[in-house]
Amino acid sequence: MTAADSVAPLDLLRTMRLIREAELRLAQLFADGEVPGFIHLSVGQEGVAAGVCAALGPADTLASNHRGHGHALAKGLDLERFFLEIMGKAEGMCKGRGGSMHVADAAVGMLGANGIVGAGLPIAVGSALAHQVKKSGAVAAVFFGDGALAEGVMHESFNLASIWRLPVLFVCENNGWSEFSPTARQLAATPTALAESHKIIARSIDGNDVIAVHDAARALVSEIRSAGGPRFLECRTTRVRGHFEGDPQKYRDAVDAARSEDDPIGRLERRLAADGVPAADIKSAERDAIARVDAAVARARAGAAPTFDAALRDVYANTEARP
Amino acid sequence: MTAADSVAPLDLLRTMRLIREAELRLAQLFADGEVPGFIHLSVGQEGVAAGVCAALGPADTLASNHRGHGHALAKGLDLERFFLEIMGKAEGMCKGRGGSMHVADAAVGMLGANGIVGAGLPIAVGSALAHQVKKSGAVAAVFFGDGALAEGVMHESFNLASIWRLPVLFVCENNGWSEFSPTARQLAATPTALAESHKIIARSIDGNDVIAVHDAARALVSEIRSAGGPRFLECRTTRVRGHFEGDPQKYRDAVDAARSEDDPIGRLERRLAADGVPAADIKSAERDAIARVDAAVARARAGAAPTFDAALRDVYANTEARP
Amino acid sequence: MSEVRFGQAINRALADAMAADESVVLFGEDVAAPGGPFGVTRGLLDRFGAERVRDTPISEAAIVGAAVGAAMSGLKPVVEIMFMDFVTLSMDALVNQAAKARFMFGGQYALPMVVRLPHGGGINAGPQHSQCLEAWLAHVPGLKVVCPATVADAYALTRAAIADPDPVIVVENKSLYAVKGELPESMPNVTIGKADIARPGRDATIVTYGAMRDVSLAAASALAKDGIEAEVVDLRSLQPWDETAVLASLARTHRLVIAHEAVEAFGIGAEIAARMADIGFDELDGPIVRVGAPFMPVPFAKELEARYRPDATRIADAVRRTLA
Amino acid sequence: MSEVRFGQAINRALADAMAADESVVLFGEDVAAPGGPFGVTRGLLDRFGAERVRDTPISEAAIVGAAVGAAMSGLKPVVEIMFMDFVTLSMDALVNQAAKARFMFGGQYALPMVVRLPHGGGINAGPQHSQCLEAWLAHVPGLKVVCPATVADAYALTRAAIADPDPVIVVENKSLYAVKGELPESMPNVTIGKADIARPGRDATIVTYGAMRDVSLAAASALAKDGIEAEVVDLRSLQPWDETAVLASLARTHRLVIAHEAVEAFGIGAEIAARMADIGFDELDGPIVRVGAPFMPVPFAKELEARYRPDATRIADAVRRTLA
Ligand SMILES: Cc1ncc(C[n+]2csc(CCOP(=O)(O)OP(=O)(O)O)c2C)c(N)n1
Ligand SMILES: Cc1ncc(C[n+]2csc(CCOP(=O)(O)OP(=O)(O)O)c2C)c(N)n1
Ligand SMILES: [Mg+2]
Ligand SMILES: [Mg+2]
Repeated sequence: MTAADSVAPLDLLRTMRLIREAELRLAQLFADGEVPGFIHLSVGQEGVAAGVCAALGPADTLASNHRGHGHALAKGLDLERFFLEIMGKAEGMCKGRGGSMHVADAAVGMLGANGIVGAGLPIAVGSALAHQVKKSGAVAAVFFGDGALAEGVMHESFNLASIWRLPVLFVCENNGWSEFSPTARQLAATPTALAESHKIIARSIDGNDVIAVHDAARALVSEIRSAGGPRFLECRTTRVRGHFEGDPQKYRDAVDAARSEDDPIGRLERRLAADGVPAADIKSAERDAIARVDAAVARARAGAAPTFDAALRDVYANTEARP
Repeated sequence: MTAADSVAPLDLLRTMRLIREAELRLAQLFADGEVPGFIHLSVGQEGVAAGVCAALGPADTLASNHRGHGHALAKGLDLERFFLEIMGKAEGMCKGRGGSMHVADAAVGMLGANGIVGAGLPIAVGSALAHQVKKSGAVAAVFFGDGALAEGVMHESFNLASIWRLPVLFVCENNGWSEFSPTARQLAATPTALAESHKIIARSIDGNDVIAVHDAARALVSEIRSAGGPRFLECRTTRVRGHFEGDPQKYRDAVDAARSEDDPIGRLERRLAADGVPAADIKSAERDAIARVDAAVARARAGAAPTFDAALRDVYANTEARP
Repeated sequence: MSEVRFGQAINRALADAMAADESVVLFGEDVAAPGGPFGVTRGLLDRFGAERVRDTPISEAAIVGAAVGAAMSGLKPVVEIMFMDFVTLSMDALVNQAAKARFMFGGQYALPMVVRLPHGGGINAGPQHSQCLEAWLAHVPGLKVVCPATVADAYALTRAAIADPDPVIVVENKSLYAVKGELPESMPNVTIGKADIARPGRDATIVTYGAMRDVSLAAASALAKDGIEAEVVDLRSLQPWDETAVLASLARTHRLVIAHEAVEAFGIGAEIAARMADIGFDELDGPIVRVGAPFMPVPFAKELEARYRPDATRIADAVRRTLA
Repeated sequence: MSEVRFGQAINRALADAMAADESVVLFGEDVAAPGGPFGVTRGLLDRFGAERVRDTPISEAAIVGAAVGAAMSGLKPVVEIMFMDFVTLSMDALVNQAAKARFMFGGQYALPMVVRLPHGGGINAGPQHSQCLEAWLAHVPGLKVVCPATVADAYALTRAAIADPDPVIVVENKSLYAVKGELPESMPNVTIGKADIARPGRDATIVTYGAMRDVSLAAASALAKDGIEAEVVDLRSLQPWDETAVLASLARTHRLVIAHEAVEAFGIGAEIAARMADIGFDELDGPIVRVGAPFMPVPFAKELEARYRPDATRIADAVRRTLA
């Protein structure tokens, strides 16, 4: 796949469904005490992950944030090792040391989810620097939320990417919330105004329209590859669930979260149906996703706990474990 | 003095002359080994300090940066204690513990020069928060360079000031240089675009025209007091000397630094002469400044060295000195 | 006397300080309308209003930087950094500004500000949400660092921190927030820098703080069954720390163990040990043994984190080792 | 063998590493066209070109953050933070990202990156341009920290740091840049983590590093006049540090002094002392004495700074005290 090719809408649906089913299962596993720590779900935001990642090639790199399940799966992270990781097992992508907030996969250029708001931005900038220096033609992308725009390192990263004309795609998932506070009360600027102040070409789109996301991302990635320099894409989207699982969302109007007409999956399904795609094909995306998730969860449940000594040995590359 | 009153041009000249003579003397003292450490002079930039500080009242606070001599003197810092400090004496403003980069005077609301690029911005924001909470009607101002615009904390400070509508005047002294590198190669944005992206009303003016600076600062300060919220003022100016004293400036075109028609002092003097101000009055500003500097330096030279035990006692307010 | 949770005790201390002094203001991420990520600031916005209790953007550098400016201009700001791991983003304001302003400006400015830093593991929050970095802050002249371990101290040390004219870091162990304990109706004033003998004993001294106080007490109970009477000294304040109390205890027991949740290497325990190996050398009848986290990031998986955090067995074993 | 300055030795190490490996790139404030604030990177832009040697904006967080991303994507970045005091602005990238990436991602990623941090006083640069904060970094699992004291080590440790697959901090004492010394034509490979016996002796061990190596040697010379033979151990690497070498020296001398320029309390010396008070307890015949800066910010005035920095007299007195 080269990034310029458009991915078929049915494939985008399959990706979104996989993310959705994986996360809904995680919600259940979390409620049942099978997932330690805390998890942030991207239910309602799958269109962004699916649309953007389908515009990236295997050599392109991706940095993510705390709400990174969808980004990771869309970039191609193995589903079984995804569940193994989040359930804290030895065969997890990160050997059970990171969990939900740190899923990563070097094999598919996934540089990691990240527990520090904003931290993915300079990492993507550095990755883009590597692509530029090595003249690999690859692009680095980074997902971050609207809340992350308040962090100073966002500014430094935009500036550095702009002056060095680095091949980086900044993707802001604007869901209107920073944890329990509406971002409107936290940010004076609009996302695109910030990017544009740094002379970064910026677009803002409906992030719940996966086709629109995909088209915009493809166009921007191809501009980055041909013309050079960073691009910025704001995807307006909806955080359907709480900030993390277990968040009672008392601060939030029930209506806001539940506008089902915004659901990127439902929207694409309706569109496919209207375009004459057979109902069975549409339905199979869901069925297949559930089957894959079932299998992955079964495998993950059977996974062994990590061992402490193995963990100690991975603090450094080549030194002995220390007591 | 209320900030709304305009300060007489001759007084602006006197302030600029005082800064100029004080700094030229510091250059000499530094070359002679009488000033320890390193010093950053604002020769050529005096119009900014004089024009802005004349628009502030005694209750207004001011945060500054590494190139802060002019800001401090314009805000009213005692000249003798200024020299005592920079020469490292016990009776210095800061008892010889800070030196050139840390001149401060609580009595005149001068919150300190600062050795950390960008650090003055959130300090001014916090000071403005205090003014707002205490409904004192005071304004906090902060001087910083064009290079400081690259720091993340600038962004965070602009945003916080904007959403909380804090009474703060951001003054960017744009001299085109960050140490030994032209800022044009370091910053994608223009200063005003950055401020405006945060919905901060911004102006850019000729910083070497002290009357223009003063008028703009007065207008902005009065807007802050009446309408609330931050304002941003870019003053385009000229760093005549090296980044610090002793900098051979090999990186820099000799012509660039020496355009004497830019000199804010010369410009004001010519204007005053054209306006019919007697030559003797104009000349007296220089003469008086030199006399004051002579006296201050003599006093500072005679100052005693600080004692170590006194320093140890000031690490905390109320604890015993520790060994 | 009432039974409250550790987090509620901090809440009460904040409320009482704000009621007593108008210049106390509160800001941080989600501390106002949402009542704080751990509920510690619940109700304060309603009670004290939007001028004094504010939600901030996700801007850790500006939060602490603004606290510095506010403290220099007449307020007593109490700010929260949601997890101590994120103080990595505030270090300039804390270390180069807050810590140095009094000294560097010749004593002209007081910096009465408080930074609350929830630290520690135990909730499988992983490598970037569990760290104990207090040793960094204790190394910085100009900062004070306290770490309450009991409900009463949570109240008292928070009040003391706010009343203090210098910048004080209040380190709060997240795993303690829900712990219940007695809060006396009227609290004695606590002086920052005084340790508490949590349990007297004659055979060995365990110096500890924060969440490891209870774990050390459990270790002491276990040791008592074998006839070993360990004295548990809860430091309460890490900078300054109560050298006199530790030395006095050592002079009674002649054996020293230091336990904390932070990484052992270059942690708080290193300083205690080093100081006692100097001024307390003649009192020592056995090696100084430290118990802390191993030299690795805090791991996520339940089994890993459980093994990572010091427990009563490891502390008891350490006591046995120094007695051997 | 040639005589070069300490700063030039680092320059040569950078140049040799860049010539040997195309993936080594350099960036930082004023490191390219201006050749570095202390001239350490002079000539490298001309030799290796603008792709690999870059001036950055004043953005310490992004500099180290970008180094992390670059290291994860196939480069070996060497970045400079102009004064160690400014690393306060880079701590998230260093501590939460660089240090943890290998571990936290299950060993999938290597982080071959180097951060150069000039530290220390002696030039009256004042409280915000003189700090020695290496103890913070040594406390962070996943980081390595080296600190050369000689011209040869400046070269060798810089090369070793660049060759290392993990993030390495190179701490460079500013007051050493101009010091001259011998640089062997071909340098032996230096392993990070090995100390150097700078002077053998049988009566007491002085453990030190960086600029205090020469000061400790001066103290040893002074002591020798009184018949006291002090062994000077230059750690060279602070994380990991050479416990074996220090313990072996202690086993020969039975007296231990630790000297560094950083603030004594919670400094590097605390860990050395603590560890020796445990595993070396039976070897100790006297108190462990530390010599470091007092608990105050680095003061500006000449007289204050001179008194602030440890000198040979204080180190010699410490040796006498532990022998008393
Ligand atoms: C540096 C830092 N500060 C604060 C937090 C706590 N936190 C986690 S997510 C979050 C809100 C992020 O909002 P946004 O970037 O919009 O992402 P969203 O959760 O909406 O997807 C906050 C404040 C953090 N993880 N890191
Ligand atoms: C955080 C930080 N980074 C780097 C430096 C070193 N430094 C001192 S001044 C300066 C350039 C500042 O440029 P600008 O803000 O434009 O001010 P100017 O010197 O031009 O007045 C730099 C990089 C510093 N003091 N603090
Ligand atoms: Mg959001
Ligand atoms: Mg400038």
